[in-house]
Amino acid sequence: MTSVVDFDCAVISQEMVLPDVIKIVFHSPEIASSAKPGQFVQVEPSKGLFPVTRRPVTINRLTDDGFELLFDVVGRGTELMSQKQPGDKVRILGPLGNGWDLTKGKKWLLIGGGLGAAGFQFLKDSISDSVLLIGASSKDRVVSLENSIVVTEDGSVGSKGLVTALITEENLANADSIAVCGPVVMMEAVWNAVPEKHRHKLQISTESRMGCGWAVCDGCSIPMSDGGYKKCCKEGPVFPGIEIDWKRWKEAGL
Amino acid sequence: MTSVVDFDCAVISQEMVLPDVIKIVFHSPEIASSAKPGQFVQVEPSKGLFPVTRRPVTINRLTDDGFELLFDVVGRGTELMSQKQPGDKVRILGPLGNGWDLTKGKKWLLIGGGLGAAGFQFLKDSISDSVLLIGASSKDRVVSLENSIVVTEDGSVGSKGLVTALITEENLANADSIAVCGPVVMMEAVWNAVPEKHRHKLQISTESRMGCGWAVCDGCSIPMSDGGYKKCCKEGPVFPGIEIDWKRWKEAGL
Amino acid sequence: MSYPPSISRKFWGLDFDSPIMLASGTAGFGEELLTLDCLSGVGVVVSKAVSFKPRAGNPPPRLFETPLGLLNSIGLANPGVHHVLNHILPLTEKLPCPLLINVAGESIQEFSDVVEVLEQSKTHLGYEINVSCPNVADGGAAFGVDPDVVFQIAKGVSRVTDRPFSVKLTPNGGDMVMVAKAAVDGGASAITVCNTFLGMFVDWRTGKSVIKRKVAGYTSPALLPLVVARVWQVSNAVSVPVISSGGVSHGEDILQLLAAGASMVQVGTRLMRRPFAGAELMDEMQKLIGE
Amino acid sequence: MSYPPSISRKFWGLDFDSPIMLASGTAGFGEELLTLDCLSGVGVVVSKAVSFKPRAGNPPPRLFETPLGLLNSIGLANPGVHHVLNHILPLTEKLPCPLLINVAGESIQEFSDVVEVLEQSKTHLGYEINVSCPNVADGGAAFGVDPDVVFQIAKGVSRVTDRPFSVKLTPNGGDMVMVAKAAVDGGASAITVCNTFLGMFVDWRTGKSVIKRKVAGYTSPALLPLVVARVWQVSNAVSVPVISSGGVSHGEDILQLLAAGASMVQVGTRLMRRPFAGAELMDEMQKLIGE
Ligand SMILES: Cc1cc2nc3c(=O)[nH]c(=O)nc-3n(C[C@H](O)[C@H](O)[C@H](O)COP(=O)(O)OP(=O)(O)OC[C@H]3O[C@@H](n4cnc5c(N)ncnc54)[C@H](O)[C@@H]3O)c2cc1C
Ligand SMILES: Cc1cc2nc3c(=O)[nH]c(=O)nc-3n(C[C@H](O)[C@H](O)[C@H](O)COP(=O)(O)OP(=O)(O)OC[C@H]3O[C@@H](n4cnc5c(N)ncnc54)[C@H](O)[C@@H]3O)c2cc1C
Ligand SMILES: Cc1cc2nc3c(=O)[nH]c(=O)nc-3n(C[C@H](O)[C@H](O)[C@H](O)COP(=O)(O)O)c2cc1C
Ligand SMILES: Cc1cc2nc3c(=O)[nH]c(=O)nc-3n(C[C@H](O)[C@H](O)[C@H](O)COP(=O)(O)O)c2cc1C
Ligand code: FES
Ligand code: FES
Repeated sequence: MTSVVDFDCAVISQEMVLPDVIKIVFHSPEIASSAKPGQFVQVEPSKGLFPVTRRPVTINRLTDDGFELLFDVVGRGTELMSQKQPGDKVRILGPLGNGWDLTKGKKWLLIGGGLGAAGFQFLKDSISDSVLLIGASSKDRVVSLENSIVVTEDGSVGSKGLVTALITEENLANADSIAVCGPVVMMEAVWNAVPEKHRHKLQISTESRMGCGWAVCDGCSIPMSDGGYKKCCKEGPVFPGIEIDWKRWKEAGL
Repeated sequence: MTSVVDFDCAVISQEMVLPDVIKIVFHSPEIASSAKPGQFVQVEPSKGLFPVTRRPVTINRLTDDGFELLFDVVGRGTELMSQKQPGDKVRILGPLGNGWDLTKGKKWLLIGGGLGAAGFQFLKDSISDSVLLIGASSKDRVVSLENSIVVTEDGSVGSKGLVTALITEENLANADSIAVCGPVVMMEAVWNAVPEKHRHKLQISTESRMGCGWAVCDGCSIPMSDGGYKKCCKEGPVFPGIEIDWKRWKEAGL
Repeated sequence: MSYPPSISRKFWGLDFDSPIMLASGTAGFGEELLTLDCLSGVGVVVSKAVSFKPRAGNPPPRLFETPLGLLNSIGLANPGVHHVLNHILPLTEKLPCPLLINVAGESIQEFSDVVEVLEQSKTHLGYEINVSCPNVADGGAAFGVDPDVVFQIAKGVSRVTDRPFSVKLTPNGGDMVMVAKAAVDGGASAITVCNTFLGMFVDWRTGKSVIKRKVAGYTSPALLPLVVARVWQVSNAVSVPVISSGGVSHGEDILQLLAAGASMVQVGTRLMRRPFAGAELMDEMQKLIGE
Repeated sequence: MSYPPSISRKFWGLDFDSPIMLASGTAGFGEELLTLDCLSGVGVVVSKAVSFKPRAGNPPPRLFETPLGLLNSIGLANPGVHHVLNHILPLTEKLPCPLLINVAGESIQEFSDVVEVLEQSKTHLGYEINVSCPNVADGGAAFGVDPDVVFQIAKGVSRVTDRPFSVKLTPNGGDMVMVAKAAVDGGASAITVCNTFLGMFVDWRTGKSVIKRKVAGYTSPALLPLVVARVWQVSNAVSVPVISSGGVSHGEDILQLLAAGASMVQVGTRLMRRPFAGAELMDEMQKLIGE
């Protein structure tokens, strides 16, 4: 955590890569030099008083002197963020949280749902051996990553179906680690689709409503299978799948 | 009051006529066709939630198809108003209040303090015989009106001094009506400078913090010499000077 | 109750196309709105407060706008009940919607005295008993925090009128749920939740409050969640309808208050800015519900 | 008092360069800020609430941002007093400023039980007794509305510690001035005005509150005038210092609260957005005062 910084980062480029999906590249050598795959930043959507909290976004990829974010415009905060133009300065705190645990073996299976797959580029850049599966509702929700196997619910790109259909005993058995990132329902479907014996390999990138993002408010708790909670912003966002209490997490209705 | 309208009026032109003094011309045949000198409008400074009330501004002058406002940028509301550009639509309610009482004789003495003199153009256009005295701190606060006698405190335009120095028994005696518009302290100085026997001729354009501007909230009360209050927005903004309780009004500290 | 809530309401046995009430003190007696022709979309007008004797009200400034809201210190300015009866109520006969008269008092007795006088008029539907004004020294909110006093006031009013009445509570102390129950026990036909929150603005350069009475009533769109919570608490505790008051600036806010348990929803500060708020808010609601 | 107020303060006999306290529940135990290195400009850190036994806290979502503010329903999540004593307080030894420990309890007795255990630590200056949490079923704000209960809690704490302590009041019912006086009678060395206002957000499409416990604590920059009024009222009524809590988002807000009677000023929600709020707010104040 000692490398966390809070800086006004300049927007280098901004573009709409898919309908209502914005990619912004920021200048920040500080964050670029310390971020690890799976970490996130806290973005201040406006200089005014509202919204009163920041918005958490995963670091999608590093650039030479900064980093890239990719996000869905779903509400007021992301709407304001989507209006940033090159040259604008945006207050960003990061890198925050833990990332993917890279110590759990070298063969990876990556399973992404929709935009959740975007951050896998950063992870792939850090590991040598990976298989990448992407599921999405339609081509409007697929971020293109190298060497990926894509399915869409409407068949508009890749084969038609759900990403769980791509999960086979073979690719589960081949993997030392399985990274999952996507909407909660999709991640739960993956969890259910993975047989008990492989579940210890699952690493889940969780989401929660965040207040601070830097572990002081206790607002971002993810229900754990021991009955307690852990902080998404500090002990997460990546958790071993077996630690998560899926039922209580789903009840949160994020 | 039946001719009051609430419309989105288009900005026709906008310019800074003096330092931090903005002149805006709006399109509004409805207001132009019914406004009388001394009336005001309620301007909505922003389309957002804040500020929560409108800002009252005197109708400075009519144009063929609209009207002109002239205002000081003193706070948040007027700051937002100063940013309007030609073509922008601004929600405006008006015309509001009473105006100068034109039935009180035909010879007028007009005494204006700083920007308060601006609206006298509209009054002068409606009467045939008038003498106009303008006092201001410096030339940065003098609006140029035809046939006016100007004094400034620093002597940067006209002679050096206060407007009260221009008030003579002669011009008081010559006038049937005396219209005063300016900052409260200046109007009080005029009141004090006018001998008792002429005070019944004084018409004072008052100011108050306004809530609604259309007589429903009772927020804009001006203390009256009978101990009660009258509404600046409805029974005013112009009041006979003898009706005003100057002491209590000054205590309001507007 | 079904969701989304219906915009048209049954309230006190009457059918209303609109849940919107114009809040006391922000709509005069409705007569100004009549000339401005902006009562479309309005279900009920609540008059400004009426006391027995005329009240001049507080010294100016009576209003001060803070960065995110409005302080008011009107002080129940009104010409007294007899003037209202003889000179103002006749003007309200032409109102296209029912009128509630907001009643203030400096003593427990004064409330029923005012109502008794007003009973001579036929033009109004009922009353809103204001035991919660934050801007006066006598009575006002001091009554509204005490269940016993509120019970007595409601009881007194019940004795002198058969018209329905709502009791308007204060959020500035006391237990709103207990006070609401006391009002209902005393005969209240509805509870208004609630009057303005106590607020203040001090000039740090001088240490002085901008308002002569120091504290004032504060309204802001940002207070909506406070009102939603209190409406939900009170409407779950009493059998009579709850009228919400506070925080509305958009049609969606009204839908939220209805969903939280309000039967009717008052609009105050927003109306001061937007004389045609009734029609505008109805329009916004219809668009949302029609989605 | 002279105006403008001085930024440096004498509080509880100590000299502070900054009036800023980091509010309970928004700064952890200060140890996160230590690693982030953002305690510059901070006078005092108030820890999150500590109860006797560990508390898991409320089910998520614990936060919901409304258009103009933030609802929180943390529910006093904490690892219990023994864990705090043995594993967290040692980490706070390096804090560059004093620490107050916020204490919660489900019974009158629990407050002094928690304090008694904490007395074994040398690292903290004193306590903030939280009789006002809006987010728990037992104790919490139910205590804070009752002067007798607050007196007993304060009395109990006085018995087990010689350190100074503040009692943090609720704005959601009761008579704050009377409760403050009761706390002082019981031995409180300061009064914190106040905990969060009860708020709620209902999804009108479903009728459901977004928060599982329905009502929650609401914070917003727009609540500043409510806090100013209550600070002014309480500081005029008691002899001990008043610590304000709520509504600060700019240095000017702090100056206003000091001018209204606060001795120290807490910052909560703003800190969550701005980890370096202490230094930023100090900077803003210095610029205004230096004007
Ligand atoms: C660790 C972390 C990493 C994230 N990374 C990304 C990312 O890389 N790209 C991306 O598009 N989004 C990401 N999100 C989600 C993103 O933070 C939310 O979409 C955003 O906060 C919504 O803000 P808003 O003001 O636009 O929406 P709001 O108006 O606040 O809400 C709109 C909708 O978004 C949902 N929502 C609000 N806050 C959150 C939240 N914190 N988490 C999940 N859903 C939320 C609400 O339920 C609501 O339905 C991440 C969230 C977390 C916690
Ligand atoms: C009937 C009427 C007609 C007016 N006509 C004009 C005009 O033609 N030109 C012009 O420049 N100004 C006029 N004013 C004053 C103008 O309304 C205020 O300057 C304006 O409302 C300030 O808004 P703000 O948000 O910029 O300032 P704020 O941030 O609200 O306040 C800044 C300063 O302005 C003062 N102020 C705020 N509101 C008022 C008010 N209603 N009246 C007087 N002072 C106030 C405050 O005391 C404060 O010192 C008129 C006022 C009234 C009541
Ligand atoms: C200028 C003003 C005057 C008010 N006068 C009264 C009054 O006389 N009687 C009363 O019960 N409430 C009065 N109120 C409170 C309003 O009726 C209403 O409860 C409050 O403004 C909250 O609603 P809002 O947020 O929509 O403004 C007044 C409010 C304002 C702003
Ligand atoms: C996320 C969150 C957690 C809080 N937890 C506590 C707590 O444990 N104990 C307490 O006394 N107050 C708690 N509070 C209240 C704050 O200490 C503070 O009084 C309140 O947030 C008002 O200040 P603000 O407007 O600066 O946020 C909490 C507030 C928030 C937002
Ligand atoms: S978001 Fe505040 S603790 Fe995680
Ligand atoms: S401003 Fe509302 S009555 Fe005059």
